[in-house]
Amino acid sequence: MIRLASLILILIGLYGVFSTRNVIKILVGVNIMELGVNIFIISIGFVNGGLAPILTSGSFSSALNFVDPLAQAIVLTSIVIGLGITTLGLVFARKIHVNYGTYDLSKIGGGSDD
Amino acid sequence: MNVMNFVYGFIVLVCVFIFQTTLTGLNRKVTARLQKRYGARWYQQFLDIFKALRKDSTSHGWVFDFGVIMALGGIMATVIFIPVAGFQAFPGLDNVFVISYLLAVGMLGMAMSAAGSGNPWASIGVARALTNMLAYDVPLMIVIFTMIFAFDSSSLSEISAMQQGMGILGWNAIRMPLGGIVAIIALLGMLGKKPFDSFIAPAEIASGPMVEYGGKHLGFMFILHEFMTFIEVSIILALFFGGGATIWEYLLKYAILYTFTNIISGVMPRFKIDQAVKYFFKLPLAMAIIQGLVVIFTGLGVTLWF
Amino acid sequence: MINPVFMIAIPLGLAFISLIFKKASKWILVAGVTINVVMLFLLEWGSVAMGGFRIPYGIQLMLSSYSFTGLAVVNIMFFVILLISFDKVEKNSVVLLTALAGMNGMILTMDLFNLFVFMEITAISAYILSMKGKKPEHSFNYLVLGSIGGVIFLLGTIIFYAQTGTLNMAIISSPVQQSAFDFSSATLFIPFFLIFAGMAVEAKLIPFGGWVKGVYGNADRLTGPLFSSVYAAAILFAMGRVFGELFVLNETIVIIVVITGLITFAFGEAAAFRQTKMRRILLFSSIGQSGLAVIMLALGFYFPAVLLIVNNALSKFIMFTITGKLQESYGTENYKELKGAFYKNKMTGVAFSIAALSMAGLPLFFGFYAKLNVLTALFGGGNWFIPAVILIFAIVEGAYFIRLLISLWAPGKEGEYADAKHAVETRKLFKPISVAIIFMLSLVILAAGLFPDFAGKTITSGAKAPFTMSQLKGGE
Amino acid sequence: MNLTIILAVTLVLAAASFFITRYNKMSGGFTTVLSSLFALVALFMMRGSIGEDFSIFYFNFSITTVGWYFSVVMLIAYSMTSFFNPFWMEKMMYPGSYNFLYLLSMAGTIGMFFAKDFITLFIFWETVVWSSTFIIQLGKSRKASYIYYVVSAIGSMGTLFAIMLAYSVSGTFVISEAFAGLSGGVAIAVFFTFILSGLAKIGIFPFHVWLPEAHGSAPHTFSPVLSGGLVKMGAFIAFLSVTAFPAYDIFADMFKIMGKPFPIYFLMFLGAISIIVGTLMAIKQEDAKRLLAYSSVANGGYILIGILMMDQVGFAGGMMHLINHAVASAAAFLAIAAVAYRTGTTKMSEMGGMIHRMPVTYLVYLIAIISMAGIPPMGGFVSKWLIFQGLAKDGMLFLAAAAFFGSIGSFMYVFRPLSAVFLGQTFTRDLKKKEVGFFMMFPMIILTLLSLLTGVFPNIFLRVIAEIQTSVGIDPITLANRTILTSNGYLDAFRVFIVFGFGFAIAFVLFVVRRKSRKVELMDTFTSAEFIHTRELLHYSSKFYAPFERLYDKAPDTLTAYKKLAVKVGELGGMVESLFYGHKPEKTVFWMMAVGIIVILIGGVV
Repeated sequence: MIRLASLILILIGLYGVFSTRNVIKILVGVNIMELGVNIFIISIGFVNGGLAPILTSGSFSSALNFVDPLAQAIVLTSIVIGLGITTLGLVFARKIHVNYGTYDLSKIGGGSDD
Repeated sequence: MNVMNFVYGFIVLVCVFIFQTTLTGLNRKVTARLQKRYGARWYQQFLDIFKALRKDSTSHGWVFDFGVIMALGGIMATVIFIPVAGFQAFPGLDNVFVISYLLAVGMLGMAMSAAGSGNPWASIGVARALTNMLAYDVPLMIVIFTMIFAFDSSSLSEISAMQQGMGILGWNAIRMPLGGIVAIIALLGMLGKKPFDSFIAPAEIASGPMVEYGGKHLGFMFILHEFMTFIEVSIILALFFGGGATIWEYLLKYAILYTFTNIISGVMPRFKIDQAVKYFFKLPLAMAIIQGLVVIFTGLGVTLWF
Repeated sequence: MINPVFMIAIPLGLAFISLIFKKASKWILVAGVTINVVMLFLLEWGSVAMGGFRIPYGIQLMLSSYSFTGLAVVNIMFFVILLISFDKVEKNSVVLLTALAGMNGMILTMDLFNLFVFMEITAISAYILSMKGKKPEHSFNYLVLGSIGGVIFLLGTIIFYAQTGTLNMAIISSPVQQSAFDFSSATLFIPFFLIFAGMAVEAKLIPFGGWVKGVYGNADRLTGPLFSSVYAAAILFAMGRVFGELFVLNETIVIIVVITGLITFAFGEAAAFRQTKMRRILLFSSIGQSGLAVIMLALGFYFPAVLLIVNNALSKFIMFTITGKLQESYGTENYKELKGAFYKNKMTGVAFSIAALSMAGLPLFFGFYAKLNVLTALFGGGNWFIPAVILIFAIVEGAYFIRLLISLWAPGKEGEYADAKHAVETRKLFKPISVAIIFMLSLVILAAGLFPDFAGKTITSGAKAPFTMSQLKGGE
Repeated sequence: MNLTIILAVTLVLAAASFFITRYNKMSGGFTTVLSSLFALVALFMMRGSIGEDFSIFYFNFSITTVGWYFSVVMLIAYSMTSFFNPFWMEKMMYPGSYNFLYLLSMAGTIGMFFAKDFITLFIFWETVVWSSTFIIQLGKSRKASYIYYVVSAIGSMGTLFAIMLAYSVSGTFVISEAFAGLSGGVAIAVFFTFILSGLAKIGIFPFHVWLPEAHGSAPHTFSPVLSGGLVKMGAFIAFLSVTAFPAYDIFADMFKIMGKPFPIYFLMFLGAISIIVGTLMAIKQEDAKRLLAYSSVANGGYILIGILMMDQVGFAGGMMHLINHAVASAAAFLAIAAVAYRTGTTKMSEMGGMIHRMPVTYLVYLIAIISMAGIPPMGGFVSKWLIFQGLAKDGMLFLAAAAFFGSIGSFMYVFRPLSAVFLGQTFTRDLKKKEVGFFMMFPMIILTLLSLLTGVFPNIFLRVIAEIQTSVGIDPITLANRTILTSNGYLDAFRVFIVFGFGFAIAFVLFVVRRKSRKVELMDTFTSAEFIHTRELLHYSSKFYAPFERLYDKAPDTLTAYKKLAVKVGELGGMVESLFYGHKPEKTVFWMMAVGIIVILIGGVV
């Protein structure tokens, strides 16, 4: 269920990039995609009723009860990368606005240099 | 090859000149009669030639002279190769390709000399003559090609010998009737007779290539023309009408064929040069190709009467 | 012997240091790249496990003949580009160091997620460098497409992880794992496709690399060669690894990759054919070349693919550098307005010509050897259709390069002899030392074409497969 | 003399000529003369070492009679033309590179003819292609060089395809073994793609488009090489396609037309078409070099037909025509170059009466065209005669019709430059022009003598050809003393020459004994009583065959088809650009989604 939801989020993000021409909105779309993927990663590692893979005082029945720590590590990295990209994207958006006075991609370019 | 060959060759040249010039003179009479005139005397052609040779002439530079010599030399060499009733001054050199291409030396020389005169009429005449040559030669060569294929020989004397001994049915003109018709039409073109005489066309382009000639140059041109006529008629005679077993048969057939072309030409109007090309590349070319295909694929005409 | 991880760590560390010493950052960059180039020949070969984990659990780096070739191309070309275009570095030395670290990582790593991280590092540096083109909308386009590619790649990686339980590419292809899992199944095909699509964005494959025209088309003397020779080489080497370890397991994905590559090659060459701007010609040619390399990698023909990548790296470096300089001096890159530009810059012109002829695959140059190997491999695989397409578009490729060369060499009115008086005014292009370096590199192309056996041995003695299981075991 | 030494010396001198030219342009040109003459002499002496095999680096060579024959022909063209090089250095934009590439391409041709395996052959072949491309661009047209390259590339890519396809079957590149084991569709594919480069180089329709452009626009000192030499490289490929690729054996069971397997007949038919196209187009050219280029197209057709016949007579004719055309065409181009050296133009309408200024050049041109048109007593006649006899033996009517058309049509076009450039009124501008110097005259005279030699003593050359025929396993042409014997006729060229001389002598004597004629100016002609003072106006040279040209002036141009094809490729590129590239991410995102959906759908099925 949660995986389906995350896939839908990815598709929504993709649709956002596809359908809008506003630079900021496109970035939002990209972010939604990243969010979807992050949720998907978490859902992979998640074990229902599982324990955190750290020293715990509770009952230690099986290693299978652990939540996959790798997925969480991956998500952390992924979030950081996503943050970096969003920041850079916003810088570019700002540059676009400085250069062309608009955030709308359809209003710029289109010349022979396109 | 020894001295006698050259002596024979020289004798052939002299005889051919006398015979053909006489025949031309007679044919001038024939043409005149066709046109309800009396016409000149039979030896008038000789008089014309010798008169021209005696007169003063002008030259337009060395190529003008050189071309004339080259033309006459080439044509005379070709005449020597022509087998007359089985007689050849140089036996074995009567290959049809050699003859038809050696003839071209003479034509090239003539064209060169004419263009060397610097007269535009001459150049136009040469251009027309060469175009005309392309027109008649392709159908004719196809028929000749067919014949070489059929008889497996390209020797004029051998091909004419093969036609002898069966009377008129042995002639290639009868065995390959389409080819025969093409040959007659092409002969008109070769001889520059009407309707294919636009390259001479005296009234149009002031006699074309001949426009600047006078005196001995003109005399040479006359002689050249007699020789050329002999070569062209002889080729057709040898290939399509069986040549001649004896010299008298040969000369008789020759005279008839030549007079026949003259008579046709006497009643014809003149084609423009592009019309001539169009004409030759339609019916005669088609007939030549059909004749060729028939002979190559069915053997009809090669073995039918054997 | 030096641990290959330093190939990544040293530039990355120096990048942080140069953040602190901003004034010296340029020199730190030079130092970093130089160290890397020197280190290249002292590396310890084989597999390296990171952080004390055993191989399947930790990140694994692998230095095989294949990845060594990749490292050599990337680092040496990076060094040469810096030599020629050092004045163009400006404030980007941190970015360049990061990029170098990322690319080295991409080539070395055996871990899918690690590959993703290095790809993103490289990509982010590329986004920033692309801003040197002063066209933010193209950079933005690149950024969006790049991050979507990254997301797709990550998604594929994770699905793959969920299915097989590991991110190490080498482990997957071990016989034990193969018997445990049906790799030809359609379920595995979907993550494979996602991984491929994610990488295809960076590898400029049509239709995934829609950003290329804007970014390459506005690249300057530094970024142009960097993108087209170094970045392209890095991503292709990484792709080769992914293909060789994973995609060989699934026939469907191979077919899809080959079709994409073929379309990329044909379309790229056709698009290059109609260009008049030199950078556009080169960029579409790069696209075509990368399509060709991807075909060869996907079909498992590593040696020809490596030859193609190396040839492309050398030639495109020369051509993009000279084009960038022409653009700087004359303010135009339309070859019709640059008639006879090589008239007084003959050495530069000869280098450009050698590079172009090599790209066109003409004999005596290295490109011919690459083309010959490509064809031998493809025909050896019993395929005649792909070579036919390749050869047909090789005509197109040759045509536009020759047209370009003719225009740059021989000015003149039609109907008159080529004459210098119709040439554009003479302007000095490179400093003598730069000319010498470029010319030397073109001589390398020539020499490698004249003595291909030697060149082939040097490039990859055992590059037929990325590495073998026994190599992996040895590194354990 | 070892081939290694020849190649090494040529390459060293090539490099040397480049540097020498930097200091003294003339000496750079003389270096090419030296080098090509050395190569010619050295190669000529290699006749003794036929049959040797050896390798240089990874190049494998094998000295064969046919390679020897071809390379001697090639080097005749190269070495004779090189005499012109020193005098044209001033006109070249890159004289050093010209000399270097001239010798590089020469080395390429030598290596190519002696190649033992196809990789060696192909490397040398392509080297010649690109080096000559860079030479052609120095001439009058940049476009010509581009067209030359593209057409050549079409050919060489085809050949490369064939070589590799054959390699994948037979596992070897060695020329004599590479095609073993081919059959059926693969054999046909290999055959047709292999011969593509040959067709492209000879200039067979529809690949003839480069000849008029390249021959017509190349530097005047390179056109003779192109037409006399490089075109013959294609004949070598054609030769290989019937010998190394034993087309007659592999296609033996296939459908036959006139006794020839249909793939071969098809190619011969293409040869026939190029004869017709070349002839018709040559007739209407206004530029002497373009005209000669189209004549090369037509003559290439003869060579191809001859070689593909692969029999006793026609094959010998084709091989003989190779040297005849090389010599004649090189001489004709050199004569035109000599005229251009003095007048600065090759346009026929801008010249006239050069015979009075340059009589030797005129004679050279005259003899060259007599040979080219196949008129005795020059070499061209012998080879055309052999081809005709061969065609007649097999009864190949349509090919013969084309051959006759081309042969007679050639009278028309070769006469045009003769008349327009050399005959008629000298233009006022050219009245003070002089004959070229001895150094330029020398190669032209040598070539003229060669033309005569091939025509009068053809058996010298036919003996070599007979050797080639034996080496490829067909009956050698029957030669007896001075006579050439075929099953349907024989030719004694020497006697024909003697009789021609006899006739000429009689005519000459007749002419001399008559009264000397008065010399008049060329303006002093019959002009229907009009006064024409302008020399230029009285010279009839342009649109010479206007009535004939009108018959086919609407015929489509092959080059247009190529241009259209190029436009189509460009349009494909434009489509790619507009479909996939832009500054908005949406385009690519759309394609990603589309491809994703398609792939997942297909992937699910597969």
